[in-house]
Amino acid sequence: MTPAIASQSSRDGRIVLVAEGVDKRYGGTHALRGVTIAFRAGEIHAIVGENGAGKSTLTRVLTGATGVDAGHIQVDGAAHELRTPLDGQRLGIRMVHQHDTLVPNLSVTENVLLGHLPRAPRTGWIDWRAAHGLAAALFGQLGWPELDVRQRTGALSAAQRQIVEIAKAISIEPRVLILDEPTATLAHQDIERLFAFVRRLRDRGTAVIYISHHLDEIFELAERVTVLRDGALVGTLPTAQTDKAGLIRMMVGRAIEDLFPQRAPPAPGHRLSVHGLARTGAFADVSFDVGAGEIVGMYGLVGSGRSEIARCIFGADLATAGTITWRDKPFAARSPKQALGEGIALLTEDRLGDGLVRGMSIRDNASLASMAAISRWGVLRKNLQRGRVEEQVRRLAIRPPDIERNVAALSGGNQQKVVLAKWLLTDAKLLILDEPTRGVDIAAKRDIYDVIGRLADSGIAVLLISSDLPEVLGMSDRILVMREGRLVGRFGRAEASEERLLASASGLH
Amino acid sequence: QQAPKRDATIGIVTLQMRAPYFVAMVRALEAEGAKRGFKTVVADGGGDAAKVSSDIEDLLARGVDGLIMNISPLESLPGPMAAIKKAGKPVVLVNRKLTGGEYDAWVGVDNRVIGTGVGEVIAKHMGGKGVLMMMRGGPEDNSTGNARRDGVLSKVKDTGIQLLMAPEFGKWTEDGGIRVMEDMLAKHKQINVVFCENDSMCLGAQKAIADAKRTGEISVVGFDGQKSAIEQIVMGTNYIGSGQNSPSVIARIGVERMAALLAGQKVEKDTITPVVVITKENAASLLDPNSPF
Amino acid sequence: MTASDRPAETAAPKDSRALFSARTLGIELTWRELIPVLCFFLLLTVAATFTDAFFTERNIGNLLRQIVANGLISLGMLIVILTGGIDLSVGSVVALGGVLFAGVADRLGIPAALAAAVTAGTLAGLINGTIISRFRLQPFIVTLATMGIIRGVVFIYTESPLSPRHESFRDLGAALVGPVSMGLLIMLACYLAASFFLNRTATGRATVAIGGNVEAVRLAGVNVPRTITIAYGLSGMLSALAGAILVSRLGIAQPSLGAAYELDAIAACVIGGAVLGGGSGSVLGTLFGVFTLGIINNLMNLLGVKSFYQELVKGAVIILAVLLVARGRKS
Amino acid sequence: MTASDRPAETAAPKDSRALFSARTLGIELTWRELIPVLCFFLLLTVAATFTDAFFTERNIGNLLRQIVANGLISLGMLIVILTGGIDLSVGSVVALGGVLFAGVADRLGIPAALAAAVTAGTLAGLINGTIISRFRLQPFIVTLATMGIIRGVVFIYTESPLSPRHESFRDLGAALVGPVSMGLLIMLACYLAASFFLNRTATGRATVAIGGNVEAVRLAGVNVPRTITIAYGLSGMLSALAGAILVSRLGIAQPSLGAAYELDAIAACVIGGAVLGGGSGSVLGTLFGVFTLGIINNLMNLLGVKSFYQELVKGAVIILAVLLVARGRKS
Ligand SMILES: Nc1ncnc2c1ncn2[C@@H]1O[C@H](COP(=O)(O)OP(=O)(O)OP(=O)(O)O)[C@@H](O)[C@H]1O
Ligand SMILES: Nc1ncnc2c1ncn2[C@@H]1O[C@H](COP(=O)(O)OP(=O)(O)OP(=O)(O)O)[C@@H](O)[C@H]1O
Ligand SMILES: [Mg+2]
Ligand SMILES: [Mg+2]
Repeated sequence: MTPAIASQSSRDGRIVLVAEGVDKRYGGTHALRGVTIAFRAGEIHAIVGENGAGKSTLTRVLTGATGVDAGHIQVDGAAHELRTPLDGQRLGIRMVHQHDTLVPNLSVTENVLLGHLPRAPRTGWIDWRAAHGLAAALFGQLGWPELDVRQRTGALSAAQRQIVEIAKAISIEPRVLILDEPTATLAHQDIERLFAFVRRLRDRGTAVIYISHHLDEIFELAERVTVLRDGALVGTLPTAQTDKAGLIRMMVGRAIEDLFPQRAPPAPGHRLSVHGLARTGAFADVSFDVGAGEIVGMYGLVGSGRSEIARCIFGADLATAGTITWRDKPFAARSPKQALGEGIALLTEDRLGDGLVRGMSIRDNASLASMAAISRWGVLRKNLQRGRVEEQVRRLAIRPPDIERNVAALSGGNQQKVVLAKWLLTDAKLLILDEPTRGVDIAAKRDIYDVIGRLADSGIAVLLISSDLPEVLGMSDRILVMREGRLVGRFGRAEASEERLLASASGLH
Repeated sequence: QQAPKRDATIGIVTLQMRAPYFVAMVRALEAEGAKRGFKTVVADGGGDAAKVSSDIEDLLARGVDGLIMNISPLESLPGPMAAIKKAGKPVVLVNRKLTGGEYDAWVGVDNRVIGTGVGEVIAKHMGGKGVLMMMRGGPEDNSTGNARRDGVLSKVKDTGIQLLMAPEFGKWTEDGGIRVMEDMLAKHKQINVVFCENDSMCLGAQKAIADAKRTGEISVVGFDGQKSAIEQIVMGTNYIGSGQNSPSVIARIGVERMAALLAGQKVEKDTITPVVVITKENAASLLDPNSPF
Repeated sequence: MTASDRPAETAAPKDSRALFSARTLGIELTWRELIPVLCFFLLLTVAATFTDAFFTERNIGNLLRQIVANGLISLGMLIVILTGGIDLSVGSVVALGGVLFAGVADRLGIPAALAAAVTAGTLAGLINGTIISRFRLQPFIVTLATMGIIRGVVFIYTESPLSPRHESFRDLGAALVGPVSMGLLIMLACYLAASFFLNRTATGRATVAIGGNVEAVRLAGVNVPRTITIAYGLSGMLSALAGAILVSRLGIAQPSLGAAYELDAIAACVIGGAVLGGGSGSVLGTLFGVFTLGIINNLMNLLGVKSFYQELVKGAVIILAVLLVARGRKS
Repeated sequence: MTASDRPAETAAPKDSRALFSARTLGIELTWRELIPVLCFFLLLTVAATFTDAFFTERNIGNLLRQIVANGLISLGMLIVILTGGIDLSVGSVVALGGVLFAGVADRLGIPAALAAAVTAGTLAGLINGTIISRFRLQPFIVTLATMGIIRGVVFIYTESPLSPRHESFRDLGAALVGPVSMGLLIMLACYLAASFFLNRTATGRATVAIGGNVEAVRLAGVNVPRTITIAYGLSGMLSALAGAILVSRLGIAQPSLGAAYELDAIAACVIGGAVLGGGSGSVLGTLFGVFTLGIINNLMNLLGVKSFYQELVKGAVIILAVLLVARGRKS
């Protein structure tokens, strides 16, 4: 219950947590193959690997969320059998999950202190005043003092929810803190704040396990890095002794050059024109064009309103002002169905929330948005469907390549690829991609960039919304920058640079 | 009290409006009431004793001049009856008498006595041998059904007739009757007569027997004198009898009693309608094609 | 039963499991479907051991006729449950279909009567679906309300039982086609059709997907309100059909028919592996749920279990069944 | 109710409004609670306009007595709904409580009878909760099964109605304390206690949280099975208490008492803004849902709405009410 800052232990480098010879199978999938790895107090230890390499599975094993088939976990030199996440927590192993674990109908305070809300000493009743104070202090130490702890968690943005997750994990001083892709939904400045906090935690002696597909972050933050491939440990080494190319070679087994494809110049054709578009409370006065064969990047900090614009064009939400012209005709979609009918597709950013139907197969999920095209008189043509889905599975290297597999059993990155496959199968003429490579590994990213590039070359208009700066810079013909619901910058490919985009997005011209 | 008020309002409380018998009773009471110039308000208890109690309170609050209640198979209702007494309104019970007796008048059949009559018909038909199956309506606390069954039993006990009790309740409906009968037919090779605690179940049982092609060997006997049942008896099918529990007869006397009570007259407390056992001999004369029941 | 047990012999092996299933998963699904089947055979064995009367032609014939109504209602309920909904109004729609079938039969003949019943039931279902999907209200409360409304309408249509004199009135429910009843054949045809609908049509797949993640389905360009409305329409249609068959079998249409039928239908779906709230459930599983419930009732009568112990035993068997299904799912 | 309306700090952010609420929202919650209140006053106004008999002391007294049973059952149902569950066995538990209260009263006196009833009800609820939470079965099917089982037990206890002769047997339901009935006071006390439980105790907060995201609660180290079991235990306790009060009011304990009571209880919760599946619902809202339903019934009797139209009107009013609540929630 004591806030994280309270104790001040030193960085002694002692080994606190060891996974020894850990083996884990899910049915036919060998998710971990005899992995042995040690984590030290006061050290940030990164884990990298391709999608499905077993990173999340390893964290699940370390926290007790899943049992092991072979091998064991040692905490402070003693072997422990972790059966439930609670077992891990009691030993001080806390985790920030890749997905949301918040209770939407409760306040931030309650989510953070869930299970150990402060009670009034005599009565034993919950002391709400103390609780709010405690939570506020926690966010102060985290570096987010502005967050209102009395808000309902369900009303928070994805970024804010991520911060609450972190606050929850550290509400009890952790001995080991595991962060599974914590920056996927965070903006640039927020990442900086998070890093500052993680370093402080490390300095006080916490062992931090950090998982990310952003290799730059690994080199900025971690002292050591472990690479997993196909569930097996490739190696652990100090970050100072390697570089990005070296890590990629370890992860993928080969070098990846030319992450971004060479592109043909855009050809004239249909285009999307947006004029003075607005939606109350989200964005206002937004005007831009996307032409056939063009990739227009849209950059901005989290919450700048990019996703909202995409949803309005797609008819998922309704704009309150402005006009849209599409293929030389005025266009105002009132539903996604209508937009799809006009050849507009939107890949949304929240794959679990509104991307995938968990419980259904890759086949069903991938063809969900194109069922009309593969059915005759309302009856699905199964062979056609299988052929089309299998082609996408190959193209995007979805693993395992079994189209009858339930998407809930896929790793995060592979789930993202299934969502992408769904939209690629719609034969849209305008493809709006909102964070298309979130959680995707570098090799797969390259495949996806390749696909997007070829689509554009074939005359499709692409609006690429991303918080990944290199991605926006590498892929876009033109770049738009959003800040606080306004379009504040337009850059050509030549004039754009990381510094200029960042400055524009954060208002530091 | 004063002279009879011609525009008096009578509250009709019915335990439920789902079963045909109850609907017929309410309609008969309304018709009899209208004949005498009474206004009537109906409250439907939905089969729930507590709702009946609320209905009574509501009708009293509404200011009705008297209550006629058909709340069979409830056995007693001390709370609400006390409330009626406290409000000083006359209450006439039809069909079901309540134990405890704070009512002003009751009109109904004696289920046990009629059951005895029905039992005689059955005993005569069977000639002291064979298997008599009995189907109950349920639930266990339904004393109307129990009285009917006891009446029948009193005449077949100590004879050579074997008794066969259906384990499941027929729930007083045709579909319940057909289901229970089907299972009984599958299990039991010999059944000669089936007695059901009401005609609805019996009509269902008759269908099941016909489907099993055992109409020739099994006769059925019901209770209530439902129109469809009397028709069967008239036609001379294997439906050989029923006990009369006529809503129209009961309603006529019931409203008569209420009118007298409103006029301040003393009335007979308990009125048992004549015992009528319906068989082929008298069925034609008892058939009223316009009856809703 | 036998014919429809192995319908997909021609299709690829992976598909044959899924023809009757509402999900196209792998192992997990097979387990879910297998366990109810096992329960079912367990029950059969118990039946055969304890009473000779069970495996007689007559009794099996009864059983196959008794399950038809619940079979049809449960099928409609399953479709609704797959969307994440529930339909409490089925019992009232059974009565609606029943009284219309009986009411129209004498005047316009059996086909017209059946058409009237099914049309009215479908309409009632479509109204349910429209209210639920357009106003985004909770299915439980909406269908609870329409349960009362439809029942009121039925009683306003007729407050006393109808018994038509049309000579072939009882054919639909009672006539035999070869060894089985017409009603059973209709029911099995509906199961085949529903399984085809859920697995092979675009609307059917959308129905299943909605229960998993409605927002994803909406964003995929599916007309969600329309899909949900169709699901409730089908439920209404099947319930009214059940009502017509039931009334035909009884030869009389009581306006009070069908009370509490929704509970048995939901129980059949859940015993068959369906999850209330959507995202899981299969046609084949539901069929076995229906058989399981039918056999429990039949068996208790054959064994002569006393009436109030019947409720007790039935409750215990239901818990046991879902426990087995749940265990099966985990493994 | 007044003193506790404004505690210094509650679960809900910056507001004293939320004492009766099970959620810790801001504005949204207030709306949800306000709309039922508005519906309620609308109904009252209609009542007052159309009939003089409504606003009489006698009628208000009746109404306040009539709502007690559904009020208590709905409160228990709300707690269960908040966990994402449902309790269909309440009607049978009402009967259980009722027959035990009547059965024990003559032999051991009223306090012992009440204790027996409440203990048995609590036990029944705890068994429900244990089965549901330990085996992770769906609440709908488990409580559907125990509904039958408990009803069976009630009939085994007594096949025929019990009417005790104890002189103060009718006090619990009928005696007046000042202007209001004892039963109403008990009910209001339970509402206060429940609201306190849900907002100020760790178990209560866990109850609310489980309906929002059970996995998160589990990860937070809360004993989820225990919390769920307690919720069902409370539901059983309150239902048995309702049964005792009801039986005391009627003066007789029928073993068939309480059939279909679960539907009215669920309807009251939903009208009051609760969402089946958990995550939303409030004590104050439920209270108003209970009043709304009570007034609908009372009013239809006062207005003399014809019986079959009553079901129709009640259904329509329920849809209207949830529509209003849903509109309110959106704005
Ligand atoms: N519940 C499950 N059932 C079956 N297979 C699973 C399950 N969870 C994970 N897997 C499989 O285990 C393997 C490892 O998955 P894991 O989630 O650990 O990958 P990851 O390294 O975290 O990938 P990503 O970067 O995409 O998040 C994958 O092949 C995945 O499909
Ligand atoms: N779930 C939510 N509930 C309430 N407000 C939200 C939610 N998500 C975003 N917002 C708010 O809506 C506005 C626009 O957010 P939007 O998601 O469009 O931004 P974005 O630039 O796409 O950022 P992100 O990377 O978070 O998607 C912001 O003010 C944000 O705070
Ligand atoms: Mg992962
Ligand atoms: Mg976004």
